[in-house]
Order: sequence, then structure tokens, then C-alpha cells
Amino acid sequence: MPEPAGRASSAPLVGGSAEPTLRELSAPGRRAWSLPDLDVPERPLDLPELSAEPVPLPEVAERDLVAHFTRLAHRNFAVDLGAYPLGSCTMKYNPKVCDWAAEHPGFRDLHPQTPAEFSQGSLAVMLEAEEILCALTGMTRATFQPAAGAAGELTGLLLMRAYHEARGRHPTTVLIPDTAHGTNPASVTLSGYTVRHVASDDRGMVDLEQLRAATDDDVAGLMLTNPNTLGVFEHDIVEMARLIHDVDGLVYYDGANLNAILGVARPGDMGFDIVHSNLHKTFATPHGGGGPGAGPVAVVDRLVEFLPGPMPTRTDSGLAWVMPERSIGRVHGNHGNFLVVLRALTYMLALGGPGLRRVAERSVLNARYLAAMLGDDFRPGYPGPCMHEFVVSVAALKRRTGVRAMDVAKALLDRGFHAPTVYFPLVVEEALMIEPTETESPETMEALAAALNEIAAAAVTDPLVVQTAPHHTPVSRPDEALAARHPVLTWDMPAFDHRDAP
Amino acid sequence: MPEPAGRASSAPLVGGSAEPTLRELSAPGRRAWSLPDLDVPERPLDLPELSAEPVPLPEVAERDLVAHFTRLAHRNFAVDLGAYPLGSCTMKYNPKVCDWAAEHPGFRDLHPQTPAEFSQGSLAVMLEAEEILCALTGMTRATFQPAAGAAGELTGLLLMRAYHEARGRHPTTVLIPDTAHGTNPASVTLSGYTVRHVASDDRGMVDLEQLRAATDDDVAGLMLTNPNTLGVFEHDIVEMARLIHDVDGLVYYDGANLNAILGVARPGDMGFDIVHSNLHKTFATPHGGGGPGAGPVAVVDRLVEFLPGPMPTRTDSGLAWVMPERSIGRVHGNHGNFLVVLRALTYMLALGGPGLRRVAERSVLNARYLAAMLGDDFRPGYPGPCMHEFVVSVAALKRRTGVRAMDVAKALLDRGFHAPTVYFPLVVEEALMIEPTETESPETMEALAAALNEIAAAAVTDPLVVQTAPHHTPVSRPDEALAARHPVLTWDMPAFDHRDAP
Amino acid sequence: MDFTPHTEADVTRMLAAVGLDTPEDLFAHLPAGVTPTADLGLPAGMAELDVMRHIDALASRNAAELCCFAGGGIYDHFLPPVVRALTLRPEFVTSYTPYQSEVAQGVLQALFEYQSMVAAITGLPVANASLYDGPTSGLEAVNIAVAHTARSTVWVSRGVHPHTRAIIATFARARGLEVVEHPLVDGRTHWEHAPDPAAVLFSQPNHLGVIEDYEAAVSTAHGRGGLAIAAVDPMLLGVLRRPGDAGCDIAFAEGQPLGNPMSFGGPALGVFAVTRDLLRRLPGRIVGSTVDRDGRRSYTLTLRTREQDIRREKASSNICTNQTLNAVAAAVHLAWLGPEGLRETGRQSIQRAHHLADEVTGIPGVALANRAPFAREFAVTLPADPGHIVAAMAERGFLAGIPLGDFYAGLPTGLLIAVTEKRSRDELAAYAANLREVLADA
Amino acid sequence: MDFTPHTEADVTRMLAAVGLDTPEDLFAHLPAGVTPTADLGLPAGMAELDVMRHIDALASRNAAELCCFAGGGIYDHFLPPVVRALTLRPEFVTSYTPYQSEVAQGVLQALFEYQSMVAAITGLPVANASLYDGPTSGLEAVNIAVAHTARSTVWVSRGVHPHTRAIIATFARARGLEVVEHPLVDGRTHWEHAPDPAAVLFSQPNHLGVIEDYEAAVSTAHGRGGLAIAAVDPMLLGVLRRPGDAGCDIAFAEGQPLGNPMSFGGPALGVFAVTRDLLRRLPGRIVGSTVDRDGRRSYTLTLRTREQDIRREKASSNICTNQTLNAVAAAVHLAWLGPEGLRETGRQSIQRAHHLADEVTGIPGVALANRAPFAREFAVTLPADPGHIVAAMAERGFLAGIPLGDFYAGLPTGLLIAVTEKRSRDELAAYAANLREVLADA
Ligand SMILES: Cc1ncc(COP(=O)(O)O)c(C=O)c1O
Ligand SMILES: Cc1ncc(COP(=O)(O)O)c(C=O)c1O
Repeated sequence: MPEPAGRASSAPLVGGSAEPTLRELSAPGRRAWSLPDLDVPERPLDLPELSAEPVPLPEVAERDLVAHFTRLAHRNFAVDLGAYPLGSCTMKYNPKVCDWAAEHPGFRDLHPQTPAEFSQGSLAVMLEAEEILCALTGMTRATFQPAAGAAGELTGLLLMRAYHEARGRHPTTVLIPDTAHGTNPASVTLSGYTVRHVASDDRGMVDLEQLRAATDDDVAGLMLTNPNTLGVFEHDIVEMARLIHDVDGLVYYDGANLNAILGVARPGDMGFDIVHSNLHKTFATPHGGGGPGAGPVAVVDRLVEFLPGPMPTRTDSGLAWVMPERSIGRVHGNHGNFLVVLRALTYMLALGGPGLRRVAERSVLNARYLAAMLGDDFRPGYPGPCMHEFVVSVAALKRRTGVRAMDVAKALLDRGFHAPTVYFPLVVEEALMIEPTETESPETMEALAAALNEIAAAAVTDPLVVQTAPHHTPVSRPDEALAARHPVLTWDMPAFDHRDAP
Repeated sequence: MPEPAGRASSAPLVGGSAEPTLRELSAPGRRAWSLPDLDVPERPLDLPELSAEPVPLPEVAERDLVAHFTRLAHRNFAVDLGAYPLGSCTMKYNPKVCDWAAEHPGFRDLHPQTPAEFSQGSLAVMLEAEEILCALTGMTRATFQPAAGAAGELTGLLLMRAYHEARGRHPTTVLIPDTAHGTNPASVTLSGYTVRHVASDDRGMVDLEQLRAATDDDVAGLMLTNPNTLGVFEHDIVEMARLIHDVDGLVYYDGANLNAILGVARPGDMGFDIVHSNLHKTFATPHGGGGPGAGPVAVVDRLVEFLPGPMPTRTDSGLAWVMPERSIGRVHGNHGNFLVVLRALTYMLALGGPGLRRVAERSVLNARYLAAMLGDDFRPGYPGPCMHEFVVSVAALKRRTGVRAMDVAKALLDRGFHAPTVYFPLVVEEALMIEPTETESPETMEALAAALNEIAAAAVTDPLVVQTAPHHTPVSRPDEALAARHPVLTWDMPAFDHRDAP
Repeated sequence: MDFTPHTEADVTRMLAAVGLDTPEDLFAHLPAGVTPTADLGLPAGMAELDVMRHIDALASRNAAELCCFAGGGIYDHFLPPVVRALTLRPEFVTSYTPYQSEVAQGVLQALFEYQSMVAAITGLPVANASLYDGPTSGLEAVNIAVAHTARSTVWVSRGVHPHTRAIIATFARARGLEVVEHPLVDGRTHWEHAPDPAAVLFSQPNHLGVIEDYEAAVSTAHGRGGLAIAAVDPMLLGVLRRPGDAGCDIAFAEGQPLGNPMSFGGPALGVFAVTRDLLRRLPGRIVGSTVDRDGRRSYTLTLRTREQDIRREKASSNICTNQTLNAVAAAVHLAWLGPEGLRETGRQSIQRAHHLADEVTGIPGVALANRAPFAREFAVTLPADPGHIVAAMAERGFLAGIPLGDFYAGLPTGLLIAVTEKRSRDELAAYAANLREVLADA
Repeated sequence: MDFTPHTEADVTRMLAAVGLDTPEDLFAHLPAGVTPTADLGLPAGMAELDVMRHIDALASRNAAELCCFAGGGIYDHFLPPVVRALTLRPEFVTSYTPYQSEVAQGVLQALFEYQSMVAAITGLPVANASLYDGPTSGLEAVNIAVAHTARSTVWVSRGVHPHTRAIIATFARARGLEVVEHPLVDGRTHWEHAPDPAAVLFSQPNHLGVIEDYEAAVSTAHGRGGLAIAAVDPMLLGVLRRPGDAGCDIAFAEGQPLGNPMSFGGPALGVFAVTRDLLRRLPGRIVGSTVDRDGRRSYTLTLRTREQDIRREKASSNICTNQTLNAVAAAVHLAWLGPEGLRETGRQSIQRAHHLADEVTGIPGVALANRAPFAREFAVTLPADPGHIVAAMAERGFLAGIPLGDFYAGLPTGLLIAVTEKRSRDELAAYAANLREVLADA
């Protein structure tokens, strides 16, 4: 009767109705708020720019506010409910002791402009986390200002530019492999550089010859994820780095996949110069439904002087804020997503060196184990052993049954798992990108494999059921085309009226 | 499309499978725990009674522990999800500021044997709460030792006995109306008294003549809920109290229904001598799935000397623990469910006098409003205006359609509401006892009335669907007879094997 | 503040719908005299921020930060954040007793698992879904024995927690039971001659921390046709023999250390397990596993015919609201601990206690109160008034223990010191050093 | 600690299933040289209790309990427990960006409501689902204007937060943009002559707390064919005119005061709203309402063709992970406040700020830095070094404000003081009294 461990079973509870919006729950004069009365003498204030009307916010009682958001929470899948093998996202379990740390009033209630003398604890948190991060990546120093991976990329590219300009050079091009995450090319453009693409070979790795051909004096650097988004470790990485360094370019490590090599291999030893890492992936800070994250950027010696600042620094009179000598400036309004850093430090300290290495081992082991259990309908995207994630193609299944990668993903939702990433990376047709992470048990791998194989079988016997999945979720597939064609982005915008349909 | 406010919409999320037990999730050697190493020199301890074997607890990882209990939480209806009109239980909204108070480390981490000098804050909490409770009930002092209403009843009955014994009397009987909650007669027996029943009249009130007839010198006292469990205010209460006092009996107030008269009427003014209240009902402390609650007992002047102790008391050198002179002794291992008292005080302070009175007004208003909207299939149990709850009978509906009160209750679960209390009080056939509480909005009353009327209509058109409800919950009706006949109370007990069935 | 959603307009509309004009009309049918006209003397309402300031101010008058060496049932064990996080989920916190099983499978399954794990740690086959606390559980155990044996004498060791004994005494007076207390001799119970008992009640370890002789207690009980009832320390059940294995009929415990903060002693948790024979006499709620209409495993409250709402004056106890949430906390914590975590917690508590005992008995004038083997709590005699010493130690940041003089006339200078796995070597050393200084000053 | 569930037996079994012997074999295919053999110098793992002790020790080196008069975008407003309780629900906290709408309706609807409420308070029709923080939002606004107008000059008031200006400067250097800063004259922006701008960026109120002239800024922008971009204080939008109503094209804000603790400045929240015209240039995630296959209302990420994962190097911004949870917090808080709560919060903050301004300007040598009208924050000049005064005030329990000298050469002794509705009269009085003493000592 009971299902194997790890299969989420957030079964129907009660009531199938849609949740009203806050606006629909609102009634004039209802309120949740309370504030002490004004206890200073009230004075007539002769101020300009006062508003006449109250703003049209909803008016709800605390009781209804609680029920509303609790019911919304019940309409959300989450790591705490079950396995979430979303490739490239590292949806591992987020330890509760880190929640405890992030709620610590000694950190939570601190104003960012508290003088360093009175915020030594927070500066120490950043320095301790920085040291561990540098030890793991083989870098010298790191900044925590970037609020996410993409912000880290942009920061890294600005560092690249500062480096070249300091040497009187003005290259304009950054090399990006075709397996790269979309943020990489987008960041390149935003930083004022131009993207030059490099293709992968049939090993799923950057084609060394193509890279050689693409590399010239105009190349400011190369951005690379390793293992890459196919879950493949770039075997020629040392040689690739040498190629770039030979034209005085810099090699940037997109750390989204750092989880796979934690304590096993270091970007620094591979020849990388700039490394961002996603604390919300590798270091178990929760994703919050899409953030906050943190994308610290660590660099080798020769780039330290360009880092954004101010940076926490040890001085004779304690920890202090110091601006690096030739800093590119500021990239965040304060010190970055500090509480995320605190969570990551808590995690790093709990695991320590051996525990961090175990993360890499077991994330890879889980991926290999899962891959081995999948049936023939899930064709490996590339030969060779995978790291912490792998990409399979259901192109053959699609040709045979019409069932697409998206359908498989949706059918998995019905079976108590979150879906893998689909249609990414772009180089694999009908791709499913699966990253189990190390916090899932072998039993969960077995249940997940069984569910995927079951879906492949169902695709053959009853493709329509798979193509119309999911069937057991609060809503079925939303009409995304309609949403984009007729944007309803606030409750003030008129909803699409079916009578208007062509 | 959206439903009216207040209808819970905890719609199906994902995965229909049953949740494994912790034992089924267990794997030898898996672990969540971590402890610092022993940092004192380990010594061989020559102790008797050591165990040889490890205890057979499950072994799970923190990740699986979290997923398990999160999924279990998703299989539970709760006030935070929607309306819970469970009669006699006062399932009102539990304010989050009270959760905050109960998690305050200054209270949460205090050992009960901390000397009074170092726990003045906690003693003050008890005294402040006591004063408000006494003001609301018209009593002199109160003890917080009883951990729930039933414990309060027992305490009250021991006080009754102590009072009589102090006067050299040994009456043996306690009068209980037939509408009483089951804890009342059970407490009477446990306290060594004998129950004598008193019937209700056709107003749904204690029959004054019967009471007069039942009252003699052997009567130690009368236990009464007012408004009673029919939601009816006992109109003759002053006269009833006088009857009991005339034979030197005491009148006990079961405060389960205090919500209806908060700040409006006081048991003390009605002639009651002993009053318990359920902080987990009237004072918004959450029920925790069945506890903890708190059942403080307040008494009139002449009973103060008998109260359990020690009691927090104001002295010249601050607050101190003092044993009442002729105390019946201790009824709890420490000071009662202290954090529940703290929650109640927080609530009382937030509301203050006007807010507390509003509770009574709006709980009664909601009940009246709801009752007025119900169709003819829900026959009022008794004539006359209801207080904060009311009892309807579906006996006629049952005769017409076969649909019973239990079926109506189950069908309501499918519609996003918790069910009312059913088959209680015993004096009403096919009873539904409905208590909306004051924290629900008029819109919720309207949605609830609509749902009930809809069910009554469905009972006529499609009785089988109602009789087999609920259909949208994680499980359908559990076989309770089987559970009692073949008790499986732990995972070590063999589950019922269908092949054994007769 | 106000937690009612009603606006003035709502009130007006609703009153009109029921044919009334003003809120006062809702109470117009109440008899004269019961609605006081005078001001009740209640405070005005407060804004949320002011309430929080008030609670903060009260909290600041507690010394909750003292390094805790007090025990007596309530212990300062390590409570991992994950246990709190799961226990405090609003679906558990804000639901009622699971009368409607279909929408309460979450708490029902959690309680089933709690019962299973209580059975696992006590070695007894059946447990209920919680009672109020340890001491009142002792009373419930006595009630079972009295009903089961139809006898009215109860033997109670003086090693049983004084509060448990006090509660039994409170009710014994009312019920006409005779309680015979048996003395401690050099720390362990000396079972003396007395009329045949309904039950023999003892504590393992006892209130002085001493490990009692299971065999002596159990054979004393069974030899005289009574039940053997043991009060146990749940955090030691990974190390000490389980009461069920030792032949006890009933085991109960103060369950606070399992998943619950000390919280000034409440909400606490009455852990309660019995032999199969006593199943139908078990007080309180019990959850059973069964199948639903479709044959799926499901859970429900069961054996309800013992309970007050069905049996009324003939019920086996009057318990209705119990301590469910605390039991859920215990279930989460026990699953967190597992067999090895429970054993290690017990082992470290014992090792650290013995280390501290050595340290403090090295202080002039401080001696162990007896020579009996102890586990994680021990009694010492001091060369000064323990009340004063506890106060002086509190000024230095320690809750030094529980003075014993009020409960043990033979130990006027006795202090009961408890140690958990949480007390680091540094804390133990600091305790001893401060005690030495405080005693030197005394 | 270890958060992997694998036992040694699991590892052995799984390795065997994939044809390997040891965990090292998993990495055997890595090229030589990238797997360091030397010890990485990482700490050993810690038990949970030790981790917590370590974090506690670090926290004790912060003075988070200071009574806060610092602002500059991050304010100490009253954050009701209910907002935290709902925001911290694990279903919101531990989910990813809602790519699979069917199982993410919770966060999607919450974000839709957030967007709706941002539109409500800004008076602009369209908002995104969050950006990183206020200052980086300023950069995104500039990026829109540059793309929209195809111009490369940006006018920025010196009343804009210095950190926002610093971030714009960082990126302007890389992108070849020209930033023209316009001075404050007696506290308000003086718009000088310069090449026609892509945008005119100002702050309402400005960094000195001064209420700017909307009309001057907006007509300056529009008169020269640029966009008007306002940085606003969200907690004042119930009192001050909304940027949309004043004709602004883009409004952004540091959203921390909406539902988020100060947390040393991060996670913060970039609130961002634009006119309908700019919709397709909006950076970041946007949630739209649509219908599912069965015609039921549902929500999904929409207008994704602006985004990096689809458009890659042609995307309107590179944002992927944003600050969703902080936006959910803002949604809960805004709903808690409602129109009246927002207005009252603003009103009280302003009233209390003016009360404090009177009190402190009564201290010899303390004067307002300008004569312009201010709202809830104001700049004073001190008769001593503000850095020293802030340190001295911190010793007395106050975070006195933000020294202005580093950012405003004209205000070497300037101190920026912020007041929220949370600062009681007693706190204001104590602040003034202590400042008086500290200055007397200085
Ligand atoms: C490979 C890769 N690079 C970069 C990113 C961007 O990181 P963030 O979402 O934190 O901005 C991601 C995020 O999914 C990623 O998978
Ligand atoms: C009328 C009445 N009396 C007494 C009680 C018993 O209270 P408790 O459950 O707190 O023991 C209840 C609880 O349902 C009740 O409704």
C-alpha cells in the first residue's frame, strides 16, 4: 500500500475550489493592521506632494490573510514535500539549522549601516564563508555583493574588463559554448562585450579545435560551466584554459554546477581565474520560489585589486570595511544577500571538509545510479559517465508515440515528483535534464526511475493520457500562449474575455 | 470562478500515494542526529540495569524526516486553512502574535524550578492572566494548574469536597443536566462522587422543577455549562443557583462556552462558585490537534483557601509561590501548561475589555446569521435565540432520504469546511452542533450556509453520493469497527489480514 | 487589536438579517441581573507592537539564560531546530482532536507513530496518544491498578518524584485510597511490609538520580498480586533496561525531554504504556490503523468506548484534550534520535554527570548524598543552605539544581544536580569553580 | 553533520549497481591535475549543537539590539509576526522559480498579487515580480531608458542614494554611458543644463529625506524626450503622491521595509513598476493570469521572450534568480497594512520624525542641514565628527544615523536620521537626551 520512500504524497485534502485573490477577499473597512497611537503631539505638517486618495490596497482581516496564504502554500510543490530533480538547479534539502541561523535576531535585526565596530559578527560571517569558498575553489578572495548567479556573472565580466583596461587592452569578445546557460550570453551583452559561440563535440564537450579557431586577440575571455550543463566534465579544461591565457584572456567559471566537484576538484587548479558560485545551489540555501540567492565571485591573486567593495578585511583593530585598490565599484546596494551567506556558512561549518566532499560523491553517485535504472526510451544525451546530473533525450519516444519531453515532465508531477528541466540544454533534442542531488536516498532514486519508466510505458499504451497530464494538480496546463498574447499582470487589468477570442 | 471567501481550497497538489510510516522509511544506519563528541574523559561506569540492545526506533535522515512530517501536515485540515465550525470546540483563529510570545526564549527556555526571584516574569504572566480571568468571570482567584478543561472539572470537584469536609459535611451526589459534556459525569465519578441526572425541558434548558426535585441534602453541587451545549442560555440560572445554595451545595461553571458571554455576563453574577475556562477555546490558544490546552479554575472568596498550590502571589519582596492555607494540594507536576497561559494573556491584552466583549457579540451574531440562512432541512434543536452556537437536527431529512447527520458532516469536508460536531448533545436526534466563532467573516457564513443547503438538496437528488462522502479527501471513511475489533495500535502489531475476515 | 473580520457595515447588515438593531439586542433575552452594568475593570486593548513590548518586558524579568543544572523530570536537552520546525507546522498546531479522520490523517498517523515509538522505548506493547504530564500520569497509573485489582492500597517509593506523590495524595484523599510510602535507604527504595497493594510504584532512576533494582520492585509487586508501575526517564531508555523488559505492567514518564522545550514545566507530556492485558483500561486517546472504504491504510481514534464522550460517568478516565502537539514533537524527536542518538544522549548525559560529580565532590564540604549508583542526576549535601547557594549561583549564571530539603527531611542540605549531553566540559568546570567560590563565601 | 541519507551499505550497493568499487572511482575519468592531492585546509565538520554555539558566538559580536535611527533605504519598521509566519512557510521557501505552473500556483498567485499591489502603491500599471534590491533596480531603470531612447546620457540627481549612483557608475563605465549628476541646492535637486538625457533619475523623498518637486523632475525629463524615473520610499506611498500619478515612467524602490527584516541589508527587494508602454522592456520575471485547459483561472510566468533563457544574448536583462520570497513577504505585509495601515505608518513616521527634529535641533550646535520640507528622514549638521558621535551613541544603545560626509562634501558633519512609526516618544526623548550628553562630552 505505501509508496516507496521519497515519493511525495501531498494528496488531496479538502475543497477543490480556486483560491480567490486578495482583492476578491477584500471588504471596505476590514483590517489586519494595528499600530500604537501616535504618542507625540500631532502637528499640522505643511508638506508638498501629499496624496489625496488612499491607495487601492486590499482590506482583509488577519484571519483571512492567514487562510489565504496558507492555502496558497498548499498549492506549491517544494523540496520539503518531495524530490525535485530539476536539472541545473541543485534542489537539495535545505537544513533547518540554517533557517535557525537566518532567524537569529543578532543577524536578522542588524542595520547595514551599523559601524563595523558594532557589526563584527556579520563581518566575521562573511570572512569565514569567504575563506571556505576560496579553499573549495582554489581562489584568493571573494565578494558576496552579487545577489545571484547572474549578478555574479556580470560582476565577473566587469572584472575582466577592468583587468584588460588596466593592461591597456580593449578586447571585445567573450567565448560561450553552445551548452551554456542563458544568463551567460545575456550577461556578456549587458557588460558591453560581444558573444562568440563555440560548439560542442560528440562527447558533449567544448570542441577544442573550434575553440582554438575562435580564440584570437580580441577575446577577453571564456565563460564555462564545468561539469557543463550536460553533466559532462570538460576533459580538456586545462588545455582550454591555456589557450585563453595564451591570448591574455581570462577564464570564467560559472559555478552553478560546483556541487559535483566539491572538495574533489578546484576551478583554480583547472586554470579558471574568476569563479562565481550559487550559494542557493551548492550550499543548500533555499531557493525561495525564485530567490533570494547569492552569487559570490571569487578570483585569483592578480584580480583581487579589482573586486567590488567595500570588502570585510582583517585589520589590527578588528574587522573593517576596505575598498580594493582599483575596485570596479559597487554592484549591490549593501553587502549582498547577507542572510543567504549566513545560511551557507552554517551549512559549510556543519559539513566541514569531509562532509563537503561527500556532497560531491553522493550527488554523482545518485545521478549515475538513477541513469542506470532508466529504460531505453531515455537515451543518454552524450556518451561517457555523467557527473551530478545527466541529460536524456526522448526524441525517439516522441517519434514513436508523439509524447514529448514536456509531457513526460507533466506526467511526473502526477506521480509525486517535481519535473526535471526540459528543453535545456538546447543542443539535445527533447531534452530532460535530471539532477537528483545528494540529499535524496537510493529508495527515492528507485521510485523516480520507476515513475519515469512507467510514464514511458504509458506513452506507448495510452499517449493521450500522458499528453494531457497532469491530471491531479490544482490546475491543468495553463494556456501560456494566451497569457503572453493577452497579458493580465495585475488584478486591475481586464481578464481575457472568451467572447473576444478569434 | 473563485469561491467565496472562507471556503478552504486545499486542492489536490501532487501524488496520490499513501504516506509510508517512519518504520517503512527507515534504513539501518541512516541518521538525522548529530551531537558533539564527549569532551570529558570517558570512564568505565559500573552501573546496574544497563540495556544490551539498542531500542528499535526508526532510522531516518533529516531530509526524509522533514518530507515525511511535511506531507503529513498536508493531510490535515486546520483553522489556518479554513473554517472549522466544530460545535462546543470554539475553533477560532489563533493569532500569530501569540505564537511569537510562546516562542519567546525568555519564557520557552525557563526551567520550572528556577527560584521565584529569577522567574518574576513568568509569575507576573500568571498573575496578570489570573486578574483578567477573574474580572471576566466575577471570581476572586484562579489556579492555572489544570492542563485542560477536564482536569479543571476534577479540580473543581475536589474543591467542592474540601469545602464540604471543612464544614463537616459529606454529601455524595453531584447533579448533571442531560445536555452536559461527557467530561462532566466522568469527572464526577473520578472525584469519588455519584452522578444524578437532571433532564432538560422543551426550551432546551434545565427543567427547574426536576432540578428542585433532584436537590436534597446529599447534593454536593451542580455542574452546568451556560450557555449550555445546545447554545441556549439557561434563563433560570439565578434561581437554579439559589436552589443549590439552599442545601449548601456549590454551583460549578463548565466554561467551555464562555466565549458567548465574554464581557457581557459573568458566571459570578449568575451565582456560580467555581468556574473553569478553556483557554484553548475562549482565549484563542490553538488546540494542537488535541492539546495542549489549559483549564484554569477560578473560585469565589470562600473557596480561595482550598485552591491547589503553590500559587503566584504578590508579596513585599516581589512575586512568590505561596501554598493556600487549606489547599487540596497539587494537581499538576509543575505550574500547568504555562505557555498556553502566556498565549492567552497575549490575546487578552491585545483585545482588552472592548475587544473581549466584541468576541461575544460577534460569535453570537455569526451563529444567528448562519442559523437564519439554513434551509428547512436543518431544524433548530430548540426554540428561542441561540448564543454562539446552535444545534440543528436532520432527523426529518434522514427519514426522507436516509442521509444522516454523519453523512452531512462528511459531505461538508468535500466542500472545503471542517464538519460540525455530530450526535451531540445526546438529547437531540441526528444533531449537528454548529459553532462558527467570531473570527469568521459574514462571507464565510454565507459560503457555509450555501454548502449545507447544497448538501441537503443533494441528499434528496442523490443520497448515495452524500452517504459515501467524502470523496475528495486523502482517504475515505476509515473502518472504525474494524479498528476497534482488531486493534492495530503500533507498527509492531500485525495489521488486519483480510483473509482472517469472517 | 481585533481578530474579528466584521466591519461596522457587516454588523449592521447581519443584525438586520436576523431582525435586530444593535449588538446589545443579541443579549436582550438574558435574564436580568446577570449582565453587569459596572465596568469590569478590564484593560483597554493594545496595538500589536505594544503587546510585544509588554511581553518582552515581562520576559526580561526571567533568567531563562541560566546554564541549567536543574532536572527533576524537566531537562535541558539539545532540541534540534528541525524538530521545532516540523512540530510547529500550523496544520498540526491549529487543528482539533482528530474526530474527522478523513481530514486528520496527518495528526493521526503522527500519533500512531508516537505510540509505536513509545512502545519501542518502553518495551511495552501498547501506548496511548499522551496524557497531561509525567506526575498526573502517575495518578492515572494508580487508577488503573486500583480498578484492575479492586484493591485500595498503593505502595509508593519515596524515590518517586515528590510532585507525583503530591498529586496522588490529593486524589487519594478524595477517593479514599491508602498510600503507603516506602523509604529510601542509602538512596534506593527499601520495600517494607504493608497490606497487599494494588500497585507498587517506583521511579527508575529515582528522584535522587539513583538506579533502582528493577527485580526487587517488580517481584515485590507481582509477589503480592499488584501491578508494577515504573516512572522512567525517557532520555535514558537507550542506555538503561526498558521497563517492559524488566517486567513492569505500566510505565510512564515526563515526556518533556522528547521534543519539547522546558517552558517553565508546561506544556509537558505524559508518556504512558501498558501491557496488552491492560489495554482496555488505558486512559486517554488511542489511535489505531485500519482501512478505509477502498481498502487503503488509514488511521482513526479507536477503542473509544473507554472514553468520556461515549461512556460518560463509566469512562476509564475523564481525559478529553490531551497533549497531542507535545506527542507529535516527541515523535519527531524520537525519529530524529533513532536508536543510536537516544543511546548517545543517554551515554553522554551519564558520563558528563559522573564527571561533574567528581568535580563537585572535590569541593570541601560537598559530598554525595548516598553511595548508590546514579545515572545523569545526583544528590549532594552542601556545607550551606542550598536555597542560598542556588540564588548565589544564579547571580553567576547557573541554575545550580533543586534543593531537596523540602521533600527529604533527611537531606536538609541536599541539592539535586542534573546533567544532559548539552553541558560541555567547560560548563561543568565553570559550574564547579563557581560553586567552590560561592561556598567559600557562604 | 551530514545531510545525505546514504548509509555505507547504500553506497556499496549503488556503486556495485553502476559497476564501480569505491567513491573515488566516480571521479576516475577526471583529467590529471585537477584533483588536488593536498589537504584543502577545510575545517572538520561540526555537530549541530556546536554549529549553533558558533553562530551564537558570532551573533554576540553584533549590536543588533541598538535602537535604530539609521535608514537610507533600510528601515526598522514594525514587522508583525503574522507576516513572517506566512512568508517562512516551507512551501514558499523551498521551491524553485515556478517553471512548472501546475504545482506552483501558490507562489505564482502570490507574485501576481504582489505585482497588483505594487501597481496599487506606485500608481503605475505594470510591475515585475522583483529585482535584487533598490539600488540595482536603479541600474535596470537606466538600462530601459537607454534602450528605449537610444541615448547614452543619464541625468541623476545627487539626491539619489549614493549607493545607487555608485552602481550606475560601475556599469556606466563598462557600457560607455555618460552620467550627469545634478546638485542639491538647499536640499532639493537643481536641474542644470546638460545634453538631452535618456532618463532623469531622482529620489522621492531624496537621500536627505527631502520631498522633491515631482513636477520639476518629470517636466525636465519629458521636456527633453527622456524618461522620468523615481526612486521612492514604499512606506510613504500611503501619504505622498504616487510616482505614477505624478507622471513618472518608471518607479523603483528598496522594498525591504515591506515585510522584510533589515538583515544587514540583504536579502533586500527591488520593487519595480513601469508604464504600459515599457512593458516589453521590463527586466525580470513577470507572472500573468490565464486559464488552464479546463478554463479555470490559473497563473504562469509570462512574456518570457524578454528573458535570458529564451533570448540569450538579446535578453532585456540577465536576471534569473530574483528575490521572490522577499516579494511574497511584501505581498503579505501590504495586505496586512491595507490602505489605512500604509497611510498610518507613513503618517506616524513623518510626525515622529518632525518631533525628533525639533528635539535634536534644540541641542546647541545641532541644526537642520537645509530648509527644505522633509518626510521621515532628515539631515542635521553636528558640532562634532559624526563618526565619533555614532560610535558614542552606539555605546549608549542607539544607532544614531548615517554620517553623510563621505557622500556629500558639503556636509562634512552631516548625519542622516531616520524615524519609523516604531520609535516611541520615550525612545525619541532618550535619543535626544543622549545625543545632548554625547555632544557635550565631545
Ligand atoms: C548553469 C547556470 N548558470 C547560471 C545560472 C544563473 O544563476 P542565478 O539564477 O542565481 O542568477 C543558472 C541558474 O539556473 C545556471 O543553471
Ligand atoms: C462543554 C465542554 N465541557 C468540557 C470540555 C472538556 O474540556 P477539555 O477538552 O479541555 O478537557 C469540553 C471540550 O470539548 C466541552 O465542550
